[in-house]
Order: sequence, then C-alpha cells, then structure tokens
Amino acid sequence: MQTAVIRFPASNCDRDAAVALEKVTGRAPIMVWHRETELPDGIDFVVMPGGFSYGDYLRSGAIASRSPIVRDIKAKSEAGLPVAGFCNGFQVLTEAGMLPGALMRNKNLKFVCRPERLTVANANTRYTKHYAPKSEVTFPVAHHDGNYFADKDTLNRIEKEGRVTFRYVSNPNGSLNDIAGIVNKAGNVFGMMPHPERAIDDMHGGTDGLGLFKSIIESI
Amino acid sequence: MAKKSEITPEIVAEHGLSESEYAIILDRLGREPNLTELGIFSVMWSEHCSYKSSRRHLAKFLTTGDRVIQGPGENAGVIDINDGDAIIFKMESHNHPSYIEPYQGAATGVGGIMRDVFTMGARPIALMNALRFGEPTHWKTKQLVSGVVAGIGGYGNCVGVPTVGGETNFHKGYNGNILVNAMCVGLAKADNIFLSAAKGVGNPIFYVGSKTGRDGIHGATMASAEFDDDSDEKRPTVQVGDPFTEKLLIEACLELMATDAIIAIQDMGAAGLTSSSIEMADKGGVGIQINLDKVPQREPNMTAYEMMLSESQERMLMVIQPGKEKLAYDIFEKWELDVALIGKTTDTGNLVLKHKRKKVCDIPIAPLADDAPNYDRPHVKTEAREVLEARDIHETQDYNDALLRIMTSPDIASKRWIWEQYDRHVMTDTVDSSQSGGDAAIVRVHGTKKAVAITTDCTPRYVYADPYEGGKQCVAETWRNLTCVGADPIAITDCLNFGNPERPEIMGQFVGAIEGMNEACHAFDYPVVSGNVSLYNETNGQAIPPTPAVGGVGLIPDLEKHMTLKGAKDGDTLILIGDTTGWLGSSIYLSEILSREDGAPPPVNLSTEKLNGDYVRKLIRGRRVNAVHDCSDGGLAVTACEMAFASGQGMHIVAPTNGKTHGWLFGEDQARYLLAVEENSVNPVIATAKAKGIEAQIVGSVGGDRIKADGAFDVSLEKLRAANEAWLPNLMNGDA
Amino acid sequence: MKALVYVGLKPGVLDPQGRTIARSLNDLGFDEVTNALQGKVIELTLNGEDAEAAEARVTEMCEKLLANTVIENYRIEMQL
Amino acid sequence: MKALVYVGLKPGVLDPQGRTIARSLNDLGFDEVTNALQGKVIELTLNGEDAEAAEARVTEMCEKLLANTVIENYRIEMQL
Ligand SMILES: Nc1ncnc2c1ncn2[C@@H]1O[C@H](COP(=O)(O)OP(=O)(O)O)[C@@H](O)[C@H]1O
Ligand SMILES: [Mg+2]
Repeated sequence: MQTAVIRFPASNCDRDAAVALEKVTGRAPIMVWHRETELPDGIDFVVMPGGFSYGDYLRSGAIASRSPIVRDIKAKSEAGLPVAGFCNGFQVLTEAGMLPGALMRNKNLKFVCRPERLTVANANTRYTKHYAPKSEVTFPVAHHDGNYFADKDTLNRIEKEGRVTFRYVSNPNGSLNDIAGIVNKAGNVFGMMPHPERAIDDMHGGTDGLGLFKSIIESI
Repeated sequence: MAKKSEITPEIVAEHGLSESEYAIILDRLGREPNLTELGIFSVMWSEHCSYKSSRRHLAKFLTTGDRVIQGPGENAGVIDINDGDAIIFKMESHNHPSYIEPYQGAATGVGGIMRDVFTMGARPIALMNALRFGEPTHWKTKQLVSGVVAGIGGYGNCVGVPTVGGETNFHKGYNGNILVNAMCVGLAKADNIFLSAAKGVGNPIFYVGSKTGRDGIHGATMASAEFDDDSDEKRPTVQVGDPFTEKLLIEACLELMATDAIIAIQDMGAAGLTSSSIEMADKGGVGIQINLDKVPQREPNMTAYEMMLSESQERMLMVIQPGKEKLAYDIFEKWELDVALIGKTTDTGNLVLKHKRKKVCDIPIAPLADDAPNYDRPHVKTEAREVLEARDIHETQDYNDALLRIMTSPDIASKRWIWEQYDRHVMTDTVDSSQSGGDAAIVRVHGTKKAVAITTDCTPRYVYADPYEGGKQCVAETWRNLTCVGADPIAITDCLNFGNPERPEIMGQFVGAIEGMNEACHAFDYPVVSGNVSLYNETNGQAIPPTPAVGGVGLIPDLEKHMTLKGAKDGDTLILIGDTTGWLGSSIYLSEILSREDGAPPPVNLSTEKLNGDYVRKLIRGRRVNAVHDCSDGGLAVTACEMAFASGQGMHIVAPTNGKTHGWLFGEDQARYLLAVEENSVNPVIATAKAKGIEAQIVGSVGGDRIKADGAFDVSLEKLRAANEAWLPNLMNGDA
Repeated sequence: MKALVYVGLKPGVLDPQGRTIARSLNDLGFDEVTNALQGKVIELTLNGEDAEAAEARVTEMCEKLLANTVIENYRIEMQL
Repeated sequence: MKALVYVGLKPGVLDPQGRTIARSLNDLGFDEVTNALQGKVIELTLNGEDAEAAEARVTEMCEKLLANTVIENYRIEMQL
C-alpha cells in the first residue's frame, strides 16, 4: 500500500494528512510537489490536503486545480485511482471538475473552526464502510469557504445516487442539504470540508476519523 | 552626494529627530547628511528601533537562567526544552496600524511576529493574541473587533499555524487607541539556531521574499508618535499582508536552514532594509555595501530613501556562505520567491549604498547603534490608592443578578465569537486551546510526549491602580496559568504598551510596572527572553491604561500528566488553595456591580505564589486532582463557573466561615487555585498543604446542573452558560 | 492593452456577501438600498496589438481559470 | 435605480491576489499577461428617482462602508 499527499504552495495540512496515512497504513506517504507532471509509479491512494493553496487567492482551490499534477491525477482517477480531498483538497477537487458543485464563502462570511458533529449519510461507500449507517461522528472544521452549492439538478442527482456521504448536524456554513462530504459517481473520488485527518488521536480531536481512512485503505 | 544643504530644521523635525539628536548626527558625520542618510538615522533613532526611553529600564530585567539559550537582543528569545529541542518566542504590538486599518494592521502584526521566530530557525507552532478594545458601546469598537479578529485569523489560518489562545479586554481607556499584541512560539533544534550577526568580509547579501514597494514609509516613526484628531486625515499607507508569500518564505527559509549556507539572517520588520542591514552589520562588526538597483522593486522610480524606509512585508535579508549562492537561488526559486544578491559585507565599518551608479549613502555604522539616544526620562511614582475593606463595600441584595451580570460582563463573557475564527487545530498538535476556556494552551512537541504550555496575561486595571503590584501580578498570573496545566514555567516575553513617556506620570507607570514584573521574574526564576515596547499609545493627550502584556511559556515533560479545567467529576470536592481575604479593590465586582474603579489592587505575595503553585503542580504530577483553574478576574465564583462550563458539571460553593459573602465569592485575592478532587484524595491534599504551611480548604462540591453558593446564588448551569456565550455575538450583531 | 474581466455569481446562486452588504448599509441608515450583489473585477495588462485576438485569449483565460462557470458568469471589456 | 461601485486597491498598495493570478495565467501559457489587479464590484439596487441625490448617498456609503480609503479607491457608476 503506497499513498501520496500532494503539496501545493501554501498547503498546510500536508503533514497532518501524512501523519494520518502513516498511522493507518504503517507507511509514510510520498509527498508529491505540485509542479510534477505525473504521480510516481505504484500509488494506490492520493490525498489532496487542506490549507490555503495559493493563499485561496481568486477562489479557494482554483489555481491549484489547474496545476500539472492535478491533470494527471484526474486522468488516473477516471481510470479508478482513489482520490480524497479534505477541506482545501475538496475545493481543489470541485474546481478541477472531479466532484460536482462548488464551495462558496460561508454564509455568515466568517472563518469557522470548531468540532462539528456529522451524520454518516451513506455508510455504503468505499470511504464510509467502517461506520454504522446513520451513526454520528465528530470531525473538526476549519474553513472560510465551505458553503456547498450545486444547481438543483446536480443536487437531486447526487442525492438520488446516494453520493452524499456526510451531513452536518448543525450546519456551520450554509451548505445546501447540510452537505459536508460527497463522492463521485464511481465512488473513488471523495471530498469533504471537515478534517478527518485531525480526528485520529485521542489527545487531539478524537479518533472518529480513523474509520474513514480504514474504509478506503481496506477497499484497495 | 548633495553639496548644498537640503536639510532644513523642518525636515529634521518631520523625521522625529530633536535638535540635539540632529547635532549628534552632524558631529559624527562631520558633515550634513543627505535626505537618505537622515531618513536612516531617524528610523534607527526612533523609539521603535532605539528604545531610547525604555532601554535603561529594560536592562534591569532578569534575562538569564538555566534554560535560556538566547535572551533579549535577537529577533526572539530561545529556551531549552530538553532532548535537543528549543522553543523560540516573542510578542509584539501592532496597535497603531490596527486602529487605522484593522484587518491589515492585525494581519501584518501576525506576519511580523512569525518572521521574528522563523528567522531564528524555528518552525512556528502556535500563535496567541492579546487584544484590548474600547468600550463595547463606543461606535468604533465593533468594527475594530471584527476587522482585527478577521485579520489575525486571515493571516494565521492561511499560513497554517494554530492560534491557540489569548485574552480580550474592553475598556473606555482604549477607545481611541486599541492594543493588538500577537505572540508566536516556534520549535527549533537547539544546535541549529540562526542569529543576525553578519560575519566575514566579501560575503554575499541576499534579499528574499516580496518586492519592495512604497509601503508604510515612515511607519516606524508613526508607531512612536501620538495620535490626534487629524490622524484620520494624515493616514500613512498601511501595509497589506500576503500570508501566501509568508508561508512560502517559511518553507524556503527552513529548507535553506537545513543546509549550512546561512551565515546570518534577519527579517525586514519595521524600518525594513535600514534596520535589518544595520543590525546585521553592527552585531557582526562589519560594513555593508548594497546596490539598491538590485533590490526587487514593485514600483518604478523608487528612490533610495523610499527603498531604505519601505516597510513592505514578507522580506528577509541574509548573509550567505560564499559558494552557496546557487543552492540559495535554487531553493528560493523552487518556492517562487523573489531573490536577489544585493550586496556584500565589507571591512569599512560603513553602510554604503549605491543607486543608479551614485553613492547615495556612506555612514559609519557604529554611531548609528552606539550613539542612539538613551534617555533617562523623568518619572513620578503613581500615588498609592486606599485599601478598601470588604465590609465597607456595598453588598448586593441579589446575588443571582450579580453573578449573571459578572458572567456577561465584557472581560468575563466568552470570547468564542473570536476564537472560532482562528484555526486552533492545524498541525494536529493542539492538546488544549481557547476551546476549553483553559488557563494556558497546550501544544505538543510534534512526535513526542512532551508539550509546551503558553499563556498571555495582563490585568490593566491593576497596573493602572498600582503599576508595581500590577506588574508583579501580570507575571504571577502567567506563572499560575502555566502551573494550572501542569507545566514547569520557564520564561516570558512581554509587550509593554504605555502612553507618552515624555510625561513623568506615564514614565512612572512604566518604571513601576517593570520593577514589579522583574521582582516576580526573580521570585520564580522566570526570565524575560524577548519583548517589545509600544509607547505613545494615546489620543488627544489621553493615555491608555498601562498594559504590560506578558506571554509565558512552560514545559510539560510528560503529556500523560497534563491538566485542564475540563475534568471535574460528579462527586468531586472543591478545594481552594490560597488565602481568601475578600479583596474587592479594583475588582470586577466593583466595576460591574457598583460602577466603581477605585481601591488598591490585590497585593501579590510572591513567596506564597511560589509555594502554592509548586504544590499544585506536584498534585497534578501525582494525579491527585481532576481539574485545576486559577482564581483571578471575578474571584472564586467566576472560577467555579468556568470550571462548570468546561466540565459540564454543576458546582456548589459553601458559605464563608468568616468575612462577607461578596468578598468570599468575588474577591480577587492572588495565589489561589480551585481544585476538583476525588473523595479519597481530599484529606491527603489538605493535610499535606497544611504541613507545608499552605492555606487549603474545602469550599464546595461538584455535580448536578446548577451553580449555587450558600446564602448567595442558585442558577441553572445551562442558562448561565448560554448568557455567557451570547454576550459577544449579540454585541457583534446578533449573529452567532 | 488592458482587459477588464467582470465575474459575478449566476442568478439563483445565493450571494452571502451581497446580502451582508445590503444589511449593513440598511443598519447604517441607507434604507434606500434594497439589494446588493458583490462581484470581482480583474484588470489584466496584456502585451500585443490585436484586440480581437486578445479578447479571444481572455475568454479562454476566463473559461480556464478566472471564472468558475458552475456558479459564476463573466463579461469582458477590452480597453485600448 | 442601480449603482455600480468599483473598489480597487490604491496605486502602490500591494495586491497579492492580482500578482498570484498573473503568475498562474503565465503558468497556464498566457504569456501575454504582464500584470493583473483584482478589485471588487458592488451592484446596488436603490429606491428613489433622483439620480444625483442617489449618487451623493452612494458616495457616503463608499466612505462609510464599501471602501477603506486608507488602501482603496472607489468609482461610482449610476445606471438608470
Ligand atoms: N483574543 C483571543 N484569542 C484566543 N483566545 C482567547 C482570546 N480571548 C480570550 N481567549 C480565550 O478565552 C479563555 C478565557 O480567557 P481569560 O479569561 O483571559 O483566561 P484566563 O483568565 O485563564 O487567563 C482562554 O482560554 C483564552 O485563551
Ligand atoms: Mg485571565
């Protein structure tokens, strides 16, 4: 099992993601610089970490999503490679068109950092198998642009297809349908605004996030 | 060089230089300076850079200790935390810019303090902020709060350093002059600390980071000049922060620091290229030659004067080992930063600047530093206030109402609205932060079982009432707060915010506070390793309350034995360590319930502090307690409420055995701790205390869903919590 | 040559920034404000002489980066 | 009645957003871009008939809320 974490300029949860991946897989991920044009060989799972790639200038995740490495990751994800984006990583995935919708400024316009309760909306995905259906988990959120938006048709479609994986119990940002995380149609690309990688340690944020990493890793 | 005199007395005055200061310049140069040279002198001799009013007093501070690797004098202080690890930290003010442009002022304050820390080789691991605003009802307050908080969050969150704690006060004394103090703590290897002394001759000088623009020219002199009603008109340019570039700069510098390419490094803070180049040269005893044409410039046609005085952010200056130029270029280019070789060290002892093929400055460096003014400003001692006895102070007839009013008063109300805008968790080492309302934040040293505890404290109303006792109290409270989480307090940084030092009564506050602080430092073996002075904080002759903010840092050797106020359990006994006389002078009770701000503040007995604190720490390490919280603002009642909120348990406080109930519940006697203790530990905890000569008594119990005090209040925990949480969101426009 | 690119939210996409601006203006006593929308304007300085070709390129920039067409519209104004 | 308010950084003030946008356009092959500045445009809907009076009020809104004149300039365009 070899994982990779992509580093964009001003990614800042790259180390957090690496610690989580190493804890679950027993092996350090390869850190891949955004200027690379291709993933190294033999990568089984890619994480787009949180942070403020390019300072969140223009739009969160926008500039990063146009980088050479993302083109390669997108192509490989279409061939089945599992890719997860947390927080800024989720924004990159939507900006890259790898997940539907967009993440807009929080409804009250303020950055919000707090532990947030989530319900597992679909426990039958590659990223959520370790959780009981409808169970509750707590992950920290820390974002300014986490307000999930998609047009009506898209929203209906992802709901119908069971692609909403997590919902906020008390919506911190105005996301439509309380959406906190979604998967793509094939189920291999996943994004969420809360930080599962900050919930893998009793000293810090609890351990509810481990289930997510175990789910995807075991599915590979 | 200009032949004819271009320097009129008006120009000298505009540069904030006195006649006698200008005379020294003429004497040392043996000629008239040109405008660029005058600008350089004015910046170097400003209050901000030269500490001309404060230097001789700061020199009194205890600055050494077993764990001190680097005391004051470098960009930040460095302490040893075992195993080859070091902690580098400092606090700094950005008061004036934040008043003029709250978002950018606060943001660039955070950026500046981070640069001070990573310049020395540390990865920043935590940020703190100490904020003082005007009255909540003042028309400008809301706008300032929202801008400052957004700016602090905007910068720290983006760079990816958790903001883990701080403090926030509101008082009319800050209506026209808010205080924004930011502290940064970084982690480094003790054997890889970087200093600013340039060495050698002919070594290349690199400029790295953002381009130089016409930002904040004269900012450093502005920070040392009083405000008046015209300041809205004379607004100087405020710098805009670029946290994205800062993040790249951190990564790039740390990458280069892992090699042996850097001889010396200095961030360009206030006074930019001038102070960074002169400090590097002065400390290293070398000269410096810079070709200003090489300086990356954001705007066309910049003059030498502008480049030397620009305060553009996110810039660094370094002396590189000859032969390592390519290595440096490669790293900075990888991180997409502007980088340029702009000069070299020389053996002339002079600062020589060339611009457009002309020599535009040639001045000896030593006098810039050595002859900087160092004033012994007249100071008068603050008059002592009357000591108030509790029995002479009106006792409320409605304790439920009094408790509610105190818990929803500006200084006591929850600051959640603020700290939820700060990323407290990034880097995944935050063990405890503002989130618990705890005494000190706890940040793990990555990959180890030890942690750093961090707190900032100052009670300006005490310092105003009695600078000496108040100064002692600021330091003692940090020491106590670190103790509460089970840390060994190690050292402090400070940010001394005062009014105009040319007024003897203000200077008296300054001198008194320093003496008190220093006394506490000695008593606790708790040195000052870095700090900052911000003077002239006044508007229309109205000075702020003296506010020497103190940032304390301690070490928790084993996280298994850390403590918070969250762990109080149903059935625990509440034990109060320390003596309660019911001290209501200068208390929250007096100001909030009786609208009085008089009376002497509580005295701090340093040996009692030490005795009590050492005992509490021992109890924590011996796992004798479930929760600890120090008694400070608002006394025992507030302490118990905060413990109740954090643990979700009700609290029951017994009636006093002697003295008045208001003094018992709201008195602010120092050196006290409230402990939640399991039943089987109660007797040993009290007996051991008695044996050591420490006051310890049972004051109540934990459990239920109410907060009660016999003969006083009885309120619902949830309702009180809701009120405590609602105050600030309501102020800020009714949205949570 | 300069190009101004206006980027705004599509109709139907909630604009929290605009709403807050309208509300704060009302709070300040500007009761005549019934609605506010906030958009971005990006001013590009471009090398080259051919405005038509340049405009086509700027359109490409918008599609590729400057606007997120899931939620945003854009409009280009060339300045010679 | 509508008013368009353009808010941009004053000349000489650092525009990190604009700079980053220009760089990434270059990275994407748009070499002709030599500079980018990012500003805001706020579209206000206003009650009332008198454009001149309205413009004076919008100016007041700019000074009080919409722009921070320490670092920003603004320009108002009334649309009838
Ligand atoms: N500006 C701020 N930023 C972050 N946290 C803050 C701020 N102001 C207050 N807090 C947090 O609120 C809590 C209560 O603050 P305070 O009453 O000053 O604590 P203490 O009395 O223990 O020093 C602390 O945990 C503190 O870190
Ligand atoms: Mg306190």
